[in-house]
Amino acid sequence: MTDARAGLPGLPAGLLDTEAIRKDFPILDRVLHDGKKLVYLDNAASSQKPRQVLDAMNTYYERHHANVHRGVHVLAEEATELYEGARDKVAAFINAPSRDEVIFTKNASESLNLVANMLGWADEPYRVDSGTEIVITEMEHHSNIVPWQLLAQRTGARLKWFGLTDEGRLDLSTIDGIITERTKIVSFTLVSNILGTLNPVREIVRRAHEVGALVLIDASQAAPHAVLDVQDLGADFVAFTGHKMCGPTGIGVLWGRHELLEDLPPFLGGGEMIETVSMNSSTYAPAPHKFEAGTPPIAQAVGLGAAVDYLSGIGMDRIAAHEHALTEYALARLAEVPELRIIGPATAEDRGAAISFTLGDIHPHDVGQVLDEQGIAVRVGHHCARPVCLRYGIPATTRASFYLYTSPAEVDALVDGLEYVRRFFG
Amino acid sequence: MTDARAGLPGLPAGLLDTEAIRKDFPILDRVLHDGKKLVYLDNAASSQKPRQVLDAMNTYYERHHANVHRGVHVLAEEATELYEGARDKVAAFINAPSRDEVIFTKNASESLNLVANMLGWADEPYRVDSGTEIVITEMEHHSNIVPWQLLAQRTGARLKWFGLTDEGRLDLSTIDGIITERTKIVSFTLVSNILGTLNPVREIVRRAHEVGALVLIDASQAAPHAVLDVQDLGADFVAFTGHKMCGPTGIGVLWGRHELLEDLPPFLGGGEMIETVSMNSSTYAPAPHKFEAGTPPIAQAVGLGAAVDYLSGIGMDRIAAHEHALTEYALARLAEVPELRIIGPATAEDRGAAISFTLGDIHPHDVGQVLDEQGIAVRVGHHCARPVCLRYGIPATTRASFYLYTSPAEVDALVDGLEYVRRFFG
Amino acid sequence: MRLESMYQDVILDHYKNPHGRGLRPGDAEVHHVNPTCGDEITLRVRLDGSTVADVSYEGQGCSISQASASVLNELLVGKELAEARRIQETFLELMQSKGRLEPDDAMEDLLEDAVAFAGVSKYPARVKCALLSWMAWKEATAQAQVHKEAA
Amino acid sequence: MRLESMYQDVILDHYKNPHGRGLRPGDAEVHHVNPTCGDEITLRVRLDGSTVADVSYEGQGCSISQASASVLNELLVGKELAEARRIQETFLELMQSKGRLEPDDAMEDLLEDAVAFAGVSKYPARVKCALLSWMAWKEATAQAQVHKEAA
Ligand SMILES: Cc1ncc(COP(=O)(O)O)c(C=O)c1O
Ligand SMILES: Cc1ncc(COP(=O)(O)O)c(C=O)c1O
Repeated sequence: MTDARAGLPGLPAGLLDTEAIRKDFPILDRVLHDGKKLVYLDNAASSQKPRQVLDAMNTYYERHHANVHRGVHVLAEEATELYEGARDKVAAFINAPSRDEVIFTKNASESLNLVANMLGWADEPYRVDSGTEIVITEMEHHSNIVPWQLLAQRTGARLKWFGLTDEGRLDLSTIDGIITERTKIVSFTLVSNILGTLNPVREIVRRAHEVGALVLIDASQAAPHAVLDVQDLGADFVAFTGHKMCGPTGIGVLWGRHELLEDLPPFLGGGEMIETVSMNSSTYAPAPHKFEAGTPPIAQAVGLGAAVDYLSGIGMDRIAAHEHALTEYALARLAEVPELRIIGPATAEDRGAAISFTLGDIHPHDVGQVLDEQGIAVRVGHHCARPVCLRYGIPATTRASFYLYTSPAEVDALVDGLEYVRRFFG
Repeated sequence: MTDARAGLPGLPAGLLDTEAIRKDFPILDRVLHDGKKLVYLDNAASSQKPRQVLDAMNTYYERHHANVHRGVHVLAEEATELYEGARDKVAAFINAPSRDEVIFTKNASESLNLVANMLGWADEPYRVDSGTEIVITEMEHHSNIVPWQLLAQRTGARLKWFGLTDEGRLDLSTIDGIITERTKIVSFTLVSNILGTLNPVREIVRRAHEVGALVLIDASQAAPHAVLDVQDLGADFVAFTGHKMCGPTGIGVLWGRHELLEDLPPFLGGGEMIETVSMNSSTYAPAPHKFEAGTPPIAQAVGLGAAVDYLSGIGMDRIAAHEHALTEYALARLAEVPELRIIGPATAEDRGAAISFTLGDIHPHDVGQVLDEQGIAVRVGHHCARPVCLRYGIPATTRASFYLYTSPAEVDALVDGLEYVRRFFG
Repeated sequence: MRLESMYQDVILDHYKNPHGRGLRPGDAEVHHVNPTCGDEITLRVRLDGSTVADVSYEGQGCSISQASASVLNELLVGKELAEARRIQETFLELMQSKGRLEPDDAMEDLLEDAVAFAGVSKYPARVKCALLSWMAWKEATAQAQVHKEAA
Repeated sequence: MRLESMYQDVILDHYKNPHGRGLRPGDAEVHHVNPTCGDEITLRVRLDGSTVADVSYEGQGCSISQASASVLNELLVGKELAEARRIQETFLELMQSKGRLEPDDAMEDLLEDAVAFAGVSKYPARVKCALLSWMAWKEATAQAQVHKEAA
């Protein structure tokens, strides 16, 4: 399964057979604007879905749907087995020590808010309140900023963050001053959705655990692209989202260490998360159910299970190698475009497959619009990471982001497209 | 589209042509346990999905998927239009004065928790804190009990509730003592998922508004079955869930009055719900986006939109008439079964199409198991409404619940099945 | 037929005529619930040295959970603790087998009437019913031992 | 081709050579942002009786939002308020038409260069860009009138 073109001069080794892979993704056949082939380079916003994932959800609805957990009838048993089977698959995919550490949420944002709320209502030693500190970074997605701002406002805790170097990396030079004995939680992204930066986990986790702080890793841009081993990361919580990793919309994951999930209070209350309810008081089910109030995203879990099967079938290490090769190729080719400035690491080392850039003083909105006219889908704006734009003094960026089905030819199309943009606004 | 059998003696008028309708639902063809036709009477737990809904979601994923709201490329525009178009459909379905009053959540439970959390963090005059009171009822689903218990615990507010009469109705005799000047919120179910009771909205809303309290109506068991007009209800918030009304799992709705959504604080923080973010502070987007953090359930909204189209195409008034006729028929037939005791209203007046009962001292688990063996799917247990079981001194009930595709023949199958249960444990 | 594999006559007999039902004095008491269906049991264990002197219980639940408690009483009362534990563990293994474990003679000798529950293991929703009293017994016994040691 | 329907020469001209850009004294100032893309504008309105004496602005954004502010300046400065409002409302109507409104002669006379934005109305993501300065102008004008009346 290596690309037929991989042997050609100038093309990087390690590529997947994207032609074969693309056959699994119906949408990639789409033709836009009278004959332009879709070149989908907006994968950091959301990935496309293979037929295998859609089939799994259809089969679920057409053969097995019922509400889960409480039924003695066949459909309820089958639905429960499929839903809980998806939990097993996800647990294996991230090498979780226990399946009960995998909580299904609606998206990564809920996963992140869930941790923030748990800690706000927790007892000691986890409780975030005035006198304690929360640490994030300047390159977080808004979904890993706003929950902490809300928590800080509502509890009186202080919100601190790591700044960025000019190269688009975390400035950890004052790590001991930022993560202190008052720090209760350090939450940071494994891979930045705007800069592409892969962050140094070990150094941050070591310091956080040294002072007794918990660590939450936002793996939304990592889980889809490389092997994710929660035990290896050494964090206390890991969050990610289904729709960026070939799964459906409407499902996210929070992994958390078992002892913590036992000790921490619930967030949403309702059906499924209880042990016994009376009007005066209730007790809660053990994790993960304690954190899954109401009818869960059953079909979406089934879809996510099929997605991790699909990704594992190809191999996460091979996907990572493909994207690394492609990113290297793209960075080299983009360097040929005059006035193009990469925002974020300029080499393929320690970075993911999302590349942000500015193009002279042509506004990203205009870049994106003219690329779209050629069938090339990129994202423009602040990518839910406005502090990064403020940091680098730019209003917005254009971002191209790749996935397992992205081919070098699509990178070429992007570069050609950018030349056209320059001529158009020249 | 009236049932061919409708004219036969003993069968009620007003029935839909279920034979035609059932063709839309692939799962209803399923055959269980070596040749038993599926008789699906667990609709109060979750409904089945018509092909039209599955097709809409497949088309979405195969042709139009991208993340919404931020893109200038074609797919992002199409996805946004489909997602926001679903909001228009839902708004029309519930006669909302404005589409911006429709918030998409992950399920009804999240919708209910959202209101509880808004009020906990709100400023005056909405703020729930110590010295204020919350009013619910003894027939609520756990999802409309536990969020208020958590809010009461966390704020010091007092939780009060309406009790039940022996007939399975709300005891409103002391309404003025229960809803008082200290009451901030009254939250109750429109139709009980365990008793089937349809509650008197006007009387409760009048008293609540008289004392300046807000009203939240849990319409999870109402929206699927009859015309739901939020303006006519006169409440401040209405919650319901997609999977019980022919829609997919993973989506719920909260409708709220516009002024309230403007005034009340956000709940989950993250992408999509912001106006502008800096590390030090953020401002929020107007409703509904303020309450939709992160990538929304895009495909699920599209599916729910198709579901309300499907239901409206048949006609909610006709669906209500069908279920009313069927419930009347079922209550009469169940009365023939010795030792069967209806838990809830014993006539079809002011009630929905969920019927709970006990059968002598045969435990509901055993009833459900033996019915399942005959292909009949009912739910057994406390139906996430344990206080109701406590109130009536029973461990659990067996519940049969109907929908637009349920036929009188399926009611007959249930009655025959119950006879078999009695013989089995006789 | 599937149904008879679950509702063996032995099970229905125990359901209709439960052994040792009712609460009697004990060294420890626990209350367990099955959150998926609301089945509840209160169970007491009395130890006499290393012998299970009595297991008394009260609760509500389906035929499976009631019969299982009755079988437990019949099987464990009078046994040495080590032997009782071995029975409990074997029963647990059988119930978690998803119908894939065919009890052999040794298992039948050990579990006696409890082998009748083999068919229940195919029904995930009912396995917890069958295990309710056994998990309660395990916890109550652990507590009783701690109490004894502390005394 | 679609692209030319959006990026009319008139629009590109205004983008490259904006009219009246920069902040000058005014009776009211507002700051508007487009949350979907981060475009921002600060805009001031100065009234002279019932005449729009000046509209000055500063901001960052795409060609559409920048050109739109420039056209607004050219079109509204010097107009009577009633007339300016009529222009603003007509422009709003055009932009919300989703490309379904074909400007007639009367509209062309009223909107002048602003009719060039008709093509933008087909692009939902860009309509807000085109409207950013116009919504800001509307609010600033309302504030300026209140200030005048209060004075
Ligand atoms: C009356 C009522 N309220 C709330 C819910 C919760 O809905 P969901 O599980 O979809 O959150 C249900 C259904 O389970 C219900 O019947
Ligand atoms: C780094 C990062 N964190 C969090 C999120 C939020 O994910 P979701 O929108 O699925 O909640 C995203 C994606 O938008 C992301 O890129």
